[in-house]
Amino acid sequence: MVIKLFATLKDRAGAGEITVSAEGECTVAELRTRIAAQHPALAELVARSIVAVNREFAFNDDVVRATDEVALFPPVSGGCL
Amino acid sequence: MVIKLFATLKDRAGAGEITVSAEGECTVAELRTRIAAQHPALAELVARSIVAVNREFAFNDDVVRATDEVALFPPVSGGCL
Amino acid sequence: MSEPTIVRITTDPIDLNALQRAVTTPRDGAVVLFTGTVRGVTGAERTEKLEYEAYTEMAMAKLRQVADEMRAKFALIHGIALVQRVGEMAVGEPTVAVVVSAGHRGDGAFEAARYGIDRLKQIVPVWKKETRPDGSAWVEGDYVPSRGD
Amino acid sequence: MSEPTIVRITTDPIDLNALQRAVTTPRDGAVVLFTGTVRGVTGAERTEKLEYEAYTEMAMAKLRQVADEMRAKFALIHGIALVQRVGEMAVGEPTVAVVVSAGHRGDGAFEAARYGIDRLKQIVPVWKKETRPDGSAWVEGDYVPSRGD
Repeated sequence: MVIKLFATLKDRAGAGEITVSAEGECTVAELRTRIAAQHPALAELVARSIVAVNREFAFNDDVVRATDEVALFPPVSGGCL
Repeated sequence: MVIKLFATLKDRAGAGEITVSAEGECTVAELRTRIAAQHPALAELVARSIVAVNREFAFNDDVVRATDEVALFPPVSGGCL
Repeated sequence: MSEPTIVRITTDPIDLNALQRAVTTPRDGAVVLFTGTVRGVTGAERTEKLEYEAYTEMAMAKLRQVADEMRAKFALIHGIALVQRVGEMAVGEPTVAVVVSAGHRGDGAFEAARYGIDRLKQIVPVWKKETRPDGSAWVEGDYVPSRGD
Repeated sequence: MSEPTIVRITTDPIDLNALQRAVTTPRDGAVVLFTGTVRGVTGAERTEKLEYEAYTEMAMAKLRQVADEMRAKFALIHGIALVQRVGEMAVGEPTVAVVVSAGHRGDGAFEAARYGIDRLKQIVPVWKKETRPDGSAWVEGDYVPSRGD
């Protein structure tokens, strides 16, 4: 499963996306656990980051499939100061 | 006494300003009466027009002197529709 | 720090980009711009063009007064621009602009811009002549000033 | 009559004049433009520049959602433009624009623009990296979306 990263998470991982081994499907909560285990650099941030699935905000009991577009990012800070 | 005219009043008078004979000073109310008498084309409009003296709104009991800048105009309609 | 106050009666087209730059100080993170435009369609009525005329000297003084009132009511705003265009304008063109900058979007810039256009339409001596398919006529406002305006 | 809805994530400078023209329909007499700018001074802090990054595909979808919410809440507004600039921006430059047109200034354009920028800052995935004299860091927001956002 490929996960897009933005802002602090991208900098911390040193890459715009990471791969997480996940067969079939899992919940967003399980996905967070796997990211923390497989990418220790993100472990500290992953719990308070936002997960988006197919360009919609996703929550811990939502299900993610390997074919979904998945992204991980901090609370948004765009617009203006 | 010279009186500047704007919008409907200018069109009705056919000129951007008119002269009204007034010696020394008079009130705005008296000025309205003189304008109506000396410029019949404006008689109908003068009562509900706005008088400005020295670029400030003026009211019927205010005093106007021959040296003041005096203007007569309809309620404003600028800005936008 | 300086707080720009721009008041202008002009025949030039209104340039919103230039006004935004002119009112924005280094402390500003938010700019609200209101612009009135020539409306072409009002219900069944059609407007072809508008012509604006000002009593320029008094209008400039009253624009300054509107800016002062805005600062007195909205203490956190910084830059202000009040621009009335005069002369002929076509449908869709900006006729007037009220621009306000502030540090943050919650510092009153929206409210100050709304106050500014409301007040401008009451006390700034500018009139418009509307041309419709059936002829042209001066539009009269309905605000009668009282002492203190 | 058509009601323009423009949503855009772009590296180009924001052109307020072009946005005003793009959202104004012949029925419109009022346009409100909000623009966020890079603030250089916040208390004792100095910002030198900002760099904005977007999750572009989701940001476009969320800008469309913000526009839909604005139309649902403010029934009398006509045109809408929501533009987020990304890339590097200097102090004073517009980073974002929310533009709303309506027939009259009392038809909700001010309120809709305010709602639009508030909502954009909550749900549109865009982040900024701030460069100060002592280094640069990503700025994190504080809004945590819930179901329905």
